[in-house]
Amino acid sequence: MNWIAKLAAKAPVPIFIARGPDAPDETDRLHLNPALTIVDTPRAASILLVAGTLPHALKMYLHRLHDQLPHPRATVFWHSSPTEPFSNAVEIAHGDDLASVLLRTRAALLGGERASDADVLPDEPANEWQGVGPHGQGGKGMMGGTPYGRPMAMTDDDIRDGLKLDAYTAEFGPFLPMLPAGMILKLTLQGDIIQDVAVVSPPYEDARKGREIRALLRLLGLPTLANRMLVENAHRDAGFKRLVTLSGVRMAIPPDLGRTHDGSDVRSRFEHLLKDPFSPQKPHLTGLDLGDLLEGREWQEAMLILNSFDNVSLRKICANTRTNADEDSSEQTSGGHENMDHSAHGGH
Amino acid sequence: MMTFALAFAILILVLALGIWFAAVLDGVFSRQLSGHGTVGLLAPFHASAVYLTQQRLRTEAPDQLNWFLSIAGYLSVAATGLAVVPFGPDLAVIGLDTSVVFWGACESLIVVLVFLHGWSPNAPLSLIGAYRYVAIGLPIMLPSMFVLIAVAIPAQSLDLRDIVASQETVWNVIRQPLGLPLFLLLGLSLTLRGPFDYADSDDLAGGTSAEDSGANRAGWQVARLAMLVGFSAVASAAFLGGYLGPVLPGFVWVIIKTLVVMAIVIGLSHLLVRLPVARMLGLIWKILLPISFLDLLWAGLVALA
Amino acid sequence: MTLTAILIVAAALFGIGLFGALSQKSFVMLMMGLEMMLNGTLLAAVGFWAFTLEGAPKGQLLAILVMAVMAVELAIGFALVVAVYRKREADVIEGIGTMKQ
Amino acid sequence: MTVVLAVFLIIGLSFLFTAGLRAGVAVDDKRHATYPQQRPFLGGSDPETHALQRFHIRYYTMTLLFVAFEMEMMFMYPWAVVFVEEGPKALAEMGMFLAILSVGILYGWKEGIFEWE
Amino acid sequence: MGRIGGTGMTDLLFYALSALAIWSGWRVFRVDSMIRATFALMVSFTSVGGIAVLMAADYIGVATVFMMAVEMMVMGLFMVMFMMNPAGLNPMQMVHQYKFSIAAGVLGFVGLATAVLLTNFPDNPLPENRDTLRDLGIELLGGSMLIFETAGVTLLATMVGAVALSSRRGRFGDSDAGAAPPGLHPGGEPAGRKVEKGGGHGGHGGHGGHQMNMEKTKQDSSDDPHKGHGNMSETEA
Repeated sequence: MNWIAKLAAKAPVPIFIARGPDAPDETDRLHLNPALTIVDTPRAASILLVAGTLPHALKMYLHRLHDQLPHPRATVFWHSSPTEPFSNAVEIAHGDDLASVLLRTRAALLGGERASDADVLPDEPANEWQGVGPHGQGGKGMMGGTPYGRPMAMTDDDIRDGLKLDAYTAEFGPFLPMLPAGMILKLTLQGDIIQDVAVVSPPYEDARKGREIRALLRLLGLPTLANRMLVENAHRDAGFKRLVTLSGVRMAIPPDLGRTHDGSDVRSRFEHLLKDPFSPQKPHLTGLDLGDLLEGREWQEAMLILNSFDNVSLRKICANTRTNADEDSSEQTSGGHENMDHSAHGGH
Repeated sequence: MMTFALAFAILILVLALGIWFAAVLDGVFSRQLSGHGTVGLLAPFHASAVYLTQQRLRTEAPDQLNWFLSIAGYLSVAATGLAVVPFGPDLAVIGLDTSVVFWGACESLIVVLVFLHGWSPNAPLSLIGAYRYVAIGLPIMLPSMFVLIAVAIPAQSLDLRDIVASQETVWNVIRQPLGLPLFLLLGLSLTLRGPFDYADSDDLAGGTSAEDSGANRAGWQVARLAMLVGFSAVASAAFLGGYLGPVLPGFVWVIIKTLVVMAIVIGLSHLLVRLPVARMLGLIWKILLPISFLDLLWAGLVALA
Repeated sequence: MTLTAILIVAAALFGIGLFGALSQKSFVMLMMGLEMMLNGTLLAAVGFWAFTLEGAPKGQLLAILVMAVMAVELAIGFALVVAVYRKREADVIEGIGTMKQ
Repeated sequence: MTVVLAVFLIIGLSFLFTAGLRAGVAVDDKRHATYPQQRPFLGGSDPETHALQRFHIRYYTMTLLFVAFEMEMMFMYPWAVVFVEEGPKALAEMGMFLAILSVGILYGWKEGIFEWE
Repeated sequence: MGRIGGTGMTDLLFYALSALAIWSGWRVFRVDSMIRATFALMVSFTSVGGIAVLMAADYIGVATVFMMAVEMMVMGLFMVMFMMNPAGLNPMQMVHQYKFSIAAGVLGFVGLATAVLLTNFPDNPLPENRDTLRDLGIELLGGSMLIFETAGVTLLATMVGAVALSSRRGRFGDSDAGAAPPGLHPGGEPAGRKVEKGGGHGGHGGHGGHQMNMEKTKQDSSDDPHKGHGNMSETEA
């Protein structure tokens, strides 16, 4: 072990958590553990912590996530058993202290006693492309083909100002830190405005206490105060509440954001949560779908709206929303994509 | 030549000390406010060592050149900004009679570099962070320029050395009370912190740095802290009388005042809420800009009185 | 560093700008050519100011005005691009050319 | 000259530092990122297209206003230097200048350009 | 020699900065990525700013960097917004009249350079102790007051014009209302676009100075979002 590795071994372990529906309650409280740093992106993590058992449908997502960690890396399964292809993963045995296992694993990684996890997925580009087309980009034309293994985004309508620029469509989730765990949304973005929403998978049904208020505080740029909520009885602490109020939270949430039919909006839901973080308001949800709530919204506002609902309400809203399967069929008819298949010629 | 070498040595000292101290201070604030966390004098070294043991990943079809340039450039601009600060009468690495404008150039280059940092990885969350940052990073420069022009008025010079000298009797923070608060907001924006952290925010899983790993991440975090040092030193020179102070040598005063400004900026970053970006844009143009006009008017009237 | 050397550099920048402005199809790239030409002009203006005008303030003012011209050109140019794009969804010069009709 | 030299020196050192980090004092593992590692982070999902695209910025009108407004700085810096010397005349002239430009901002405000278009 | 020292170091820095300015200026039109092009132009401006500082034009030099960084940032935003394939993921050449342009550029340079070499410029260098910034301030508030205020009005006009042109919301409703003609059948492609293209083509044929038009229309089709039409104009040409 060289001297940098020795220094690194003294730092908290950066972990990225992939949360399953039955993740233990202590998962949130890991934020308070001085031996760990919970990071927002796998790029910064040394260890992927799988907390709880993941539904089968999310396996593929976990594999992709796993491969995004930089070497040296390891996977640790907590309250679940390693599944194929994670044969080399560490499992926390019953009664073992999570933090000490993580520290031990990281030390072994740094010292070279433990080999870094190999990729789960095959080492090949998303699409075949090399060497085809006038520039070797895998297809015809300046915008055509799949340069570097992916096609380019295509022009699409915009619902805010009508400038037709390139729309970005992708599934977001299920392990994005700003989305409720387990939720996968297929979003079409023009810039940072959401143009179209389809639900691939609703969030888990879990009733983690106080998830909403912590998520909102984080989204509003107050992660330290969000962590404070994890401390026992913090929400009854008048000084803490004063800090939250003084930060200007009420002013920050735009009025009428995410209004439901019964008149509650993100601001009122937030205030309710601040009073009583463990029993979120149950707004009246009939006829409400994610499209109404999110389309035309800027990213941060959309995330605020999403996280102002508890998981049970969100699942109801998702049930009202178009699913990914619906969208695929509607795409067939509108033909938005083949329109854009530029046969044009980049080089002359 | 000797003065230059001395000034340069102090520059490196302030930068190294400042980066380390800023990292420690951030930990202290986190712990005080959230009631947990570790504070150690060596913690920043341990944390950065972790990055240096990790692989540096690239993404699909990234702009590798700009990725490097944005990180190295951010650090360079931070250090260059710090270099205009006088550590004593006529003891600045860059002794320029238009150093206020020079600092302005640094500010605008930062916007470019942060944008490039988000552009390079070819990833959606970074890209959103980059564009959002430009929306705020550009207009927030206006109030900061106005307050710097306001401090130049009594000094009758755009040279930070003269501006410090003009505060012999009374510091600008008292003479022009609106100046420092407005300038601090710029600091939050330049260092991608707290309420102005539109580039690297939590709602984008790290935004422009979401795809940084290994050495890239280490370099970017160091550069952010270096920027905090550079900004704080400029603020202390423009508003807190820079090297002026009894007994101790000038550069020690610079360090002390820089640390004070740094503590305020870090504190604010933990305690102020981040507005959705369109709201912040309106706030800057409709409220902060008129306030900075007021500051300028105030400075003008005081100078004439 | 003499005035001649500076003016030759300025001429080179101007030449590159001219090439860019004439050869680029896209309106936005054409504007970059114009900016490049103004870049050369700016350098020449500062050169004249420093070497032949004894530092008369009018020379500096000229340089500032060159910059103001750039800002105006940029703002109006891009506003036009946006307006044209709204109508035609095109960003090339020809898109503007057809507007004359 | 010393200014330019100092700037070059600082830039050079900063670049060296950043490159030094990359050279990797500690990383014995300098393998290239594999294709699965290169995929952009979307929480485990796979995007359909490249992210670099014609990105729709929502504040484009504001930037144009900003560029025009910012030109005023060029006039304000020299003004600040001679302000005390010139006295009320300077205040009046710059007041007029800023008042003229503020009309532009008010117009933009009225047109709603500080919103997200 | 005044303040502009003739020392070897100054010369060295001047050559370095000039080389950087010209090289990055050339790269602007040679790179595929729009962002690289924009910021190459910024580097060129920055180098010119550096040369100005070498010439003791501290204010103009530094302010050039300041202003140009901002302007290039804005330019970059618009480049990415409106140029196809802004990152240059597919290499491309968006140029026309290439040889003519090169000739014009070279001719421009040679002509100007010859003129420079053949002219005898007066030698009145910047005096040693001149406070150039103060001079400028006095000039602005005194002799050139009118220029200064006119600049203010011009900038105001620019602001108003830019906002009016680019903002969607306007006094007369959304500015793109009616931009696309109605479809021939509900939800179909807008009618008349084909005609418009063809019309533009034919209409220009008779004008002088439009010899390149044929070739341009052909290349232009790469920007036409409608596949069929692109092909059509190509076959026409």
